[in-house]
Amino acid sequence: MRDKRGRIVQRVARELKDGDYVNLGIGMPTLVANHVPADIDITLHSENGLLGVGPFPTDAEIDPDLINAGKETVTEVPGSCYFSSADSFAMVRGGHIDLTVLGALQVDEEGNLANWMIPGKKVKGMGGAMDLVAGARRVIIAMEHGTKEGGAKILKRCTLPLTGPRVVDLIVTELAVIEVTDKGLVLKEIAEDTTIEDVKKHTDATLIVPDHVGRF
Amino acid sequence: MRDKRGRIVQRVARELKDGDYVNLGIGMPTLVANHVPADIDITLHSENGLLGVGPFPTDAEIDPDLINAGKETVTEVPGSCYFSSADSFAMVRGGHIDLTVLGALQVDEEGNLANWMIPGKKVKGMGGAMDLVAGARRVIIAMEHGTKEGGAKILKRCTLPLTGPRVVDLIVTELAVIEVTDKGLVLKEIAEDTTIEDVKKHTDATLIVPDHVGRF
Amino acid sequence: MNKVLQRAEDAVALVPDGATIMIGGFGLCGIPENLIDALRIRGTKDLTIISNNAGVDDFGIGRLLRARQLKKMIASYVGENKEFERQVITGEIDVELIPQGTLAERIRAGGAGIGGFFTPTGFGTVVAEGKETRVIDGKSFVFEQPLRADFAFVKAWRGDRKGNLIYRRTARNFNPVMATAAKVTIAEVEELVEPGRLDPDAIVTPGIFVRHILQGPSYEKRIEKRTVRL
Amino acid sequence: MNKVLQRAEDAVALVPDGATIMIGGFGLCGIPENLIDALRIRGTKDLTIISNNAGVDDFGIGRLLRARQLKKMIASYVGENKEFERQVITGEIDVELIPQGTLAERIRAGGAGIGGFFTPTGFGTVVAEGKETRVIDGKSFVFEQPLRADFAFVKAWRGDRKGNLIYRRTARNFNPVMATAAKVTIAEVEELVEPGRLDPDAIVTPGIFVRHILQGPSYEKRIEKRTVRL
Repeated sequence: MRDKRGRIVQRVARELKDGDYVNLGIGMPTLVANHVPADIDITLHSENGLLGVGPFPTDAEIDPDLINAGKETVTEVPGSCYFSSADSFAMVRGGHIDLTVLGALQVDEEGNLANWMIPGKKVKGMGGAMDLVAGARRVIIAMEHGTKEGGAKILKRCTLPLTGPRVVDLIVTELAVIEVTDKGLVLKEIAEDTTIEDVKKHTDATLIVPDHVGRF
Repeated sequence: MRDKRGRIVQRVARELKDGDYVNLGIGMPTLVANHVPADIDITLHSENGLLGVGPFPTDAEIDPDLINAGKETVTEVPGSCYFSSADSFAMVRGGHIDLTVLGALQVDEEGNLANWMIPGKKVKGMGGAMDLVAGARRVIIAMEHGTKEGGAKILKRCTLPLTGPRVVDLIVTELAVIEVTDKGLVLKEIAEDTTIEDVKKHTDATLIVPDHVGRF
Repeated sequence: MNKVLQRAEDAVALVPDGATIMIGGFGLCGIPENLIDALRIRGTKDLTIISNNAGVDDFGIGRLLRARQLKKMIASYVGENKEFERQVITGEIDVELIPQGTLAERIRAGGAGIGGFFTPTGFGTVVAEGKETRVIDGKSFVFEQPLRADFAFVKAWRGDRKGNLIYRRTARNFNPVMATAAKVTIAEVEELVEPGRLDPDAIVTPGIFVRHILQGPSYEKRIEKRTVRL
Repeated sequence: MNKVLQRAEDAVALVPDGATIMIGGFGLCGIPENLIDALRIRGTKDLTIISNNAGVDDFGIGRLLRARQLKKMIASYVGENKEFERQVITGEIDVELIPQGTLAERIRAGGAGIGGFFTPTGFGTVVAEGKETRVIDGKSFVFEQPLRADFAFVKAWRGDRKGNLIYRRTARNFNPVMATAAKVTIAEVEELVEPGRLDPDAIVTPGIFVRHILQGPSYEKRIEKRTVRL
């Protein structure tokens, strides 16, 4: 099996459309930027106040005044612009971001998302996650299908505190691509080296399996 | 008797304090700018998006992109800046303007102000007047004491539609300087060529006359 | 993704009869002259226009009024236009007057995804009639709703192909906030440049808000009140 | 009216024990280093700090934490600071976590005279607990209140003697909005210039919001996560 994360972010990258304004969450979602199809042009938003995030800098290019929302040093692309946190989240909340890709602890049949805290563990804060899921036009979850301990992350109902209710549009894991619909979770595609049964086995939520399920 | 308007705006100018950010309404209030005491520095706000309004331009300086809220061509002073209407009124509403000077149709004992419409006459709109009276820290009314027809403008109770309730702090006319207090209208000063009785005669509102009434 | 249109005619061809359009400008300063004129030539009807003012009789929105293309005008001050007055009196046009700061803030709320807000402006006046009011920390406020439109026509000084805009002097006014609050924002600029040419720290309207951009062929920039000193 | 202060010490001398201070910055980027350090040296106590993050253990707000100068922290994310965690667990410090966009918008409302607003952020989560909610046009919103402070410490790139500020790259972040929402805003800049030297169309924070301004003697600009490509 290929590297799980590589497979996930490559599949997510195929959801990008020419002209999209995209916010990539911290961690695995950030890697989606490395797989943007060559024939399309997207603009990356960083909620700390930048539209037009470029690749990481070379040593010579490092600028302490230029970081992304993960606090990593980055560069800007030509035609980028900067704005305040208030303007940045006005942009997010106002529905101007076409797509955000985020990680998750749990997602459920209603599209509820939990990705900011585990009760009993230390509370770090939600940062901009609640704003992004409430505001972005489309929310894609990029995550490994199960927990490190082998448990399910795609549940009938989230048990952790929510980041937002009914906010997820699509879930991409190393095993499957699952769409959140009014009727429930629809299995759109499975990985080339797995089976529908295998995906179901690793999923607590009920999956609706249409006649045609694609492969990726 | 000196020119009424000149007397009014000169007296209003004495209310300015060093460092004040001031919005001058259209018409007579604009003339206050010509009488700023030499030893103080104030900054003029124009609600269409300029802090640092300068004098009218010379013919050579005229710039169609540079006007005041009265739509007159103006200039900028060094250290001025421009901003959007949304940011401009955030500034006004947020209490950042120290002082606004406005004209009035009627003012009353509670400090209610009517200066934007006369029922039955054509309705032009309130522009920024309602925002200014609701937001500026101090509202001074600069107006002639009575109507052209000889009627009173300082009333027990406004009869015209209000621009704002309990918003006026000080009224300056060619006859008197009147402070609006919780107890009512207090006569602070009278013009050098009038009497308290004369002011009372031209005022429908009850005036509280303290032991000492100044002259201007 | 190409945002650049060659002509204002191409832009206004997107606007159907009955559309709601925000139009930037304060008086005649900073108005999208070319888009307004193209709209007049095309003859699009039954428009609802949201703009701080209504132009003068023979320039700006006044030209659309004279051609009877408006159904409704939402503005803060409309005093400079006789044809407008006539159409209000005869009932040909609806008018809604909103305090200038509330107009700007309602548009900002529309663009920023705010469901509504409490403002002190207009409390105790006709503006508050029929609206929810609330006392917060001893001060009285009126509830106001967000305002959005199908289209926004904005005018900037310089823009790039990605839709980033900068404005000049008080020609900025309502343009940046309107750019955020429409389904389709169309910007006209005096100079269209390549991405990277504008200082990224000085851009006022990020390109994300602009769907189409065009360079206006010419600008009259008419002055409403020419006031000079000697 | 002279807004210029010579030293950060003069600025922090204005701040009494128990004050509420907004501090600009995102992570360690764009923080008012000199004002924070002067505050630490002065030893002002029982502070409530409103800032997106809490610094790291030995830089930024982390230094105030280590010196036990904070009573309460209002932030959106505080994950990078072990001393902060320890003080939360022992109850030495109160913490209030707010979604980043709601934090920014509450501060904006504080500066803009808005009495409160409805946001979709946090609806259906713990953030909405105990708050008014409302369905507007079929969408659910939470009511949020404005946020103000006694002081705002902001960091800009360049500023003039009138208090006008411009920022550099993502060091802008919370600085402009915080500058609007405090009784007394103190700005530190890398370069202080004469009025007229900054492009008036490019100024981000108008001087009206800034009571005092000073040029910081030096900036470390520590990098939190140095990430490079080969």
